[in-house]
Amino acid sequence: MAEETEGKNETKLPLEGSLRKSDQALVVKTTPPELLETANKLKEQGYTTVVSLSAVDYPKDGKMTLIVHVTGYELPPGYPKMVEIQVDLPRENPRVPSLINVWTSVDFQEREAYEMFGITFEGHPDLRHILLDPEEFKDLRPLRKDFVVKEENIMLKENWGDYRG
Amino acid sequence: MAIVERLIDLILWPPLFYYIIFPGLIFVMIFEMFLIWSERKIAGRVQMRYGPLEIAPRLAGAPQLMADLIRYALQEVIIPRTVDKLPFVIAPIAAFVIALMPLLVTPFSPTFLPVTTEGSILIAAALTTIPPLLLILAGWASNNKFSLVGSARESFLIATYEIIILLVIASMSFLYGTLDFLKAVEAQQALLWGIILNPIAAITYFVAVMMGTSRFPFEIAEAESEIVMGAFTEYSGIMFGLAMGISYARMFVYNIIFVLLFLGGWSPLGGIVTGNYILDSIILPGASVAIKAVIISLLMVFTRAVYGRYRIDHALKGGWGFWFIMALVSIGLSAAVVYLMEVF
Amino acid sequence: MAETSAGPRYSERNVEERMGLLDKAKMHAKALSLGMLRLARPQRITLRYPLERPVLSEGYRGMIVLNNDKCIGCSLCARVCPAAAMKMFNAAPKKLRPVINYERCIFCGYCVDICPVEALYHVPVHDLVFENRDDMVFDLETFTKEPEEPEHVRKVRVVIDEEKGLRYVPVNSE
Amino acid sequence: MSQQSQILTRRIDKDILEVFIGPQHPGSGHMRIILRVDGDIIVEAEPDIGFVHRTMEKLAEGREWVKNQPLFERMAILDAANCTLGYIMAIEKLLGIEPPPRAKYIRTILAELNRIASHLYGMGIFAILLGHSTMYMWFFGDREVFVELAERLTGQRLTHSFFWPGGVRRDLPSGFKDELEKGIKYFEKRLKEYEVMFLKNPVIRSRLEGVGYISRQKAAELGIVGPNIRASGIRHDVRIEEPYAAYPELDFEVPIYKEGDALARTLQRVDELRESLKILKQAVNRIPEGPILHEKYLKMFTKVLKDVLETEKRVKLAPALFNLRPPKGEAYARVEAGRGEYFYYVVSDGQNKPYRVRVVSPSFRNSIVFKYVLPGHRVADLPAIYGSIDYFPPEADR
Repeated sequence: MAEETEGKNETKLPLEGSLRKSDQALVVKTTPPELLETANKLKEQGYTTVVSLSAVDYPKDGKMTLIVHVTGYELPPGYPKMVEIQVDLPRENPRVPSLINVWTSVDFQEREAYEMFGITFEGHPDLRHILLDPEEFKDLRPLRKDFVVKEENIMLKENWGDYRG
Repeated sequence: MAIVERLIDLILWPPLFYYIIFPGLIFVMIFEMFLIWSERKIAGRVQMRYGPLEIAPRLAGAPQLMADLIRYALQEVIIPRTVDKLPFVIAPIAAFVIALMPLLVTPFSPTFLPVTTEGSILIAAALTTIPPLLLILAGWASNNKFSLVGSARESFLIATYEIIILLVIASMSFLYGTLDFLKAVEAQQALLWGIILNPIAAITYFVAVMMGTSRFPFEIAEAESEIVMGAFTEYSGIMFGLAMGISYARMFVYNIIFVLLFLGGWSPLGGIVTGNYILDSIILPGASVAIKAVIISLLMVFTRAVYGRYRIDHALKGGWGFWFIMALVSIGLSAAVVYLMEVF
Repeated sequence: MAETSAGPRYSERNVEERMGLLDKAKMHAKALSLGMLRLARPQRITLRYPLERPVLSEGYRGMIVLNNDKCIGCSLCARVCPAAAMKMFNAAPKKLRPVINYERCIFCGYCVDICPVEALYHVPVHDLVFENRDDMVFDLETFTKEPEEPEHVRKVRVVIDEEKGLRYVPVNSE
Repeated sequence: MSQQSQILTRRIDKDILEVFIGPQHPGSGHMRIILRVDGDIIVEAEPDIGFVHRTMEKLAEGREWVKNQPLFERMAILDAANCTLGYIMAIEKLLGIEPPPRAKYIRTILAELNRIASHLYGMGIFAILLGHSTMYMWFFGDREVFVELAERLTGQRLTHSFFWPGGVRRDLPSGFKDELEKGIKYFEKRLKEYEVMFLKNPVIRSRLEGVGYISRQKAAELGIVGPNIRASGIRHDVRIEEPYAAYPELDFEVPIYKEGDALARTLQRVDELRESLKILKQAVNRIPEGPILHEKYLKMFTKVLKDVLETEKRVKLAPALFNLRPPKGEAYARVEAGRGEYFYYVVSDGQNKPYRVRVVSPSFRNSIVFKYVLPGHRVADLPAIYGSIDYFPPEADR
């Protein structure tokens, strides 16, 4: 495996990006206005399907990174099996154009990212909650880092019964 | 003691005995319990398991159905507020009662029948067509989407199987030259059983009855995984038990007709003469007819273990295509047999 | 694919043609006769469970028992428990001991595997019955005692069989 | 054969009945499909998922790396090995280690046992949705053989939690090879009976032929995965595209069907069962001797841990494995599970807990089918399509 190629795209795919050492994914960084263009370019190259569309929240850096994993079936040899698009977004009111017109497969994934991170996908025809209850999680964004899930202590408290939900 | 004698007389009064005890309500109840139990047992054997067992394992779980019956009887009957109450309550009861009505004219021996009429085949065939209408009513009155879909499916099916059944019955009465069960059985005793004279009619009738009593693979009107319980989705308690029983009761009645038209009625046991009136005229011929009907019914419930269910359009296509043609062919075959009999 | 060499590869296949009337009749007959065959010779794999109990396989991750003498109170087991079923408490001053709540335990066996002194171990019992929820919380006394299996049950060994799939052989007859 | 059984529909407002299939419905799992039907024809379908959502991605952020394994396997406990393997592989990619060959083979064996069990489960549900109760019982009964085998290997019937980063938790038990071969022989015989009873049963055939047709292009567009996409003629199997475990060393075929209807998907699964048996047979015969955990961690074993490994062949959880601190970075991993491709994307910030875990399950990706494929079919086709997609709600909801 070409493990030394980190930082340089030595694949045959005509796209700016760097190969990641750990898993050989091609990482393409882009911005919200250029996202659609990148997506279309990828689709032309045979990347037909979105595997995952999600985000990672970095409250310390004050940003949120939209991460789209794109793959294609039956890609030409030499092309990376997985392309990772990273788009940095502001944590306040993140907006990004919807990819649904490029890849139909992002339909539910964009809805999930919308409810979990509050990212608005402009142009998505049906941007609603999909997994969570729309009333209860109206303003909560569970996968952001400021939504904290408490883990229990390992010490036994007075009455175990209190922990029973 | 006079009262007791009066009561015994009343019970043994033929019309009452016939309709309440044998082959009427009580016998049909027992028959249904046996049939449901054996259906579950048959399915269990084929499906790598035991079927009902926990209640009295020595009796192979036979009392299970008693337990089920008691449960149905004691359960609360819930009538939803949104239903149309009168038809909702009446439909399953009326359907059950009317499903048993054809027994009024089906003879169990040359002498054991409450109503003697020249057109008994015609009356029986006419009466069997009514219960499905009440099922449709039940679904309509339930005011539930699944019930509605179920009764819509039933109403599609009813036209299909009724016409096949009626055509086949017509072909058989054509063959025997009579509309009377008694004469039909006599004709079979004189000649051959109907199933040998006209096997196409027998097979067609068998399949059409499976379609009509929603046996697999035609269990379309109450397809559980699609429309919950069809027309009976909203029923509970004894009403649900009754609704469940309707298809078995109808199957029993259809199979009595099958036995009378195709399987030689009460022969061979009916021919035995012992001198005892009750034995000769009720028990032996009655048992002969009933056992044949049970065997046919067991065959019908066995298909549960082999088939899934058709889609409604498949059943309609099969019904109006293949089996309708078969019903017409059976009439032709009857004509041919009648012609051959006249020639020889 | 024409490849015949070793290694994983794709191979294209086809759904058979739609059946004709004769084929259909044949397959109906075949299916019905297979059903009849199974009806005549049933092949049951039902284990009549509360009456018969299988001998669990060696290394079965059943209920967990604490060997109090070996325990050093390191509280690793409580830290590793993914379901927070195991908690530490002070059995004596400076003597931590784990207790378990079977309402939560998922039998992953992490606690047994992380214990550096093998003080926790699985016993081949997985189906104790509790009368109420409080009984499912074990204290140190119940946690150090091996649970007893109910008596008056037939023990069977599960054998994988070429003919029947699973066979249950009574333990005593071996 | 005709591929199209879809019926042209028109969108009208009146005369449309809205039917809610699920979540309390015998024909759907823990999900709801909102159907708008015109007569018997579905005009619009909207899958409403999330009834068993547990926010696993969030829960994973609060726990140590290995503690997430029992969590993730609860997406699909019938396929526990496959759905956690991806997570463990992603950790291994972050750590830059590879398990030893014997561990890889054991992983393969368990993964294939799980694949068989998962396919049988899915087809059992499929059979009962079509009303075929016998096949339901048969599939579930025969699944018991493989569940039993998995229990002997791992110590649990379903929730195996069987992997450590860099290896597996237990070695093969003694006599496992014989038992596995017996089980395979039995199952090969049964497959022939399935054919008569189910696959070639004219009733089942008529329910499946031409139903739920997904063209090659549409399959790629919708991004469905697993046997469903292979039944639409797309050559995609992670076991071949990005080989993992011992798969590249084994000789097996991945069946591809072009038809893309429910029948093709069913046959696809049965063919995969056959291939899985082939894989199991080879794997259990070719399995090399050697350690079952990466030597980096074996070195850190104390005497007690080593003793247990030698006598009981059980790999204890060394504190080093528990307090895993993968270097800062990201990695993705994917595996081919019974229902399709599991995708894991893990982000580490060098701490003992993951910074972010993204998991995309095959059922979540397949759930889109209901929205785009159901319209134009009859209501009675819904169970056939639902079952042939092998949709598993807890897996989709995560």
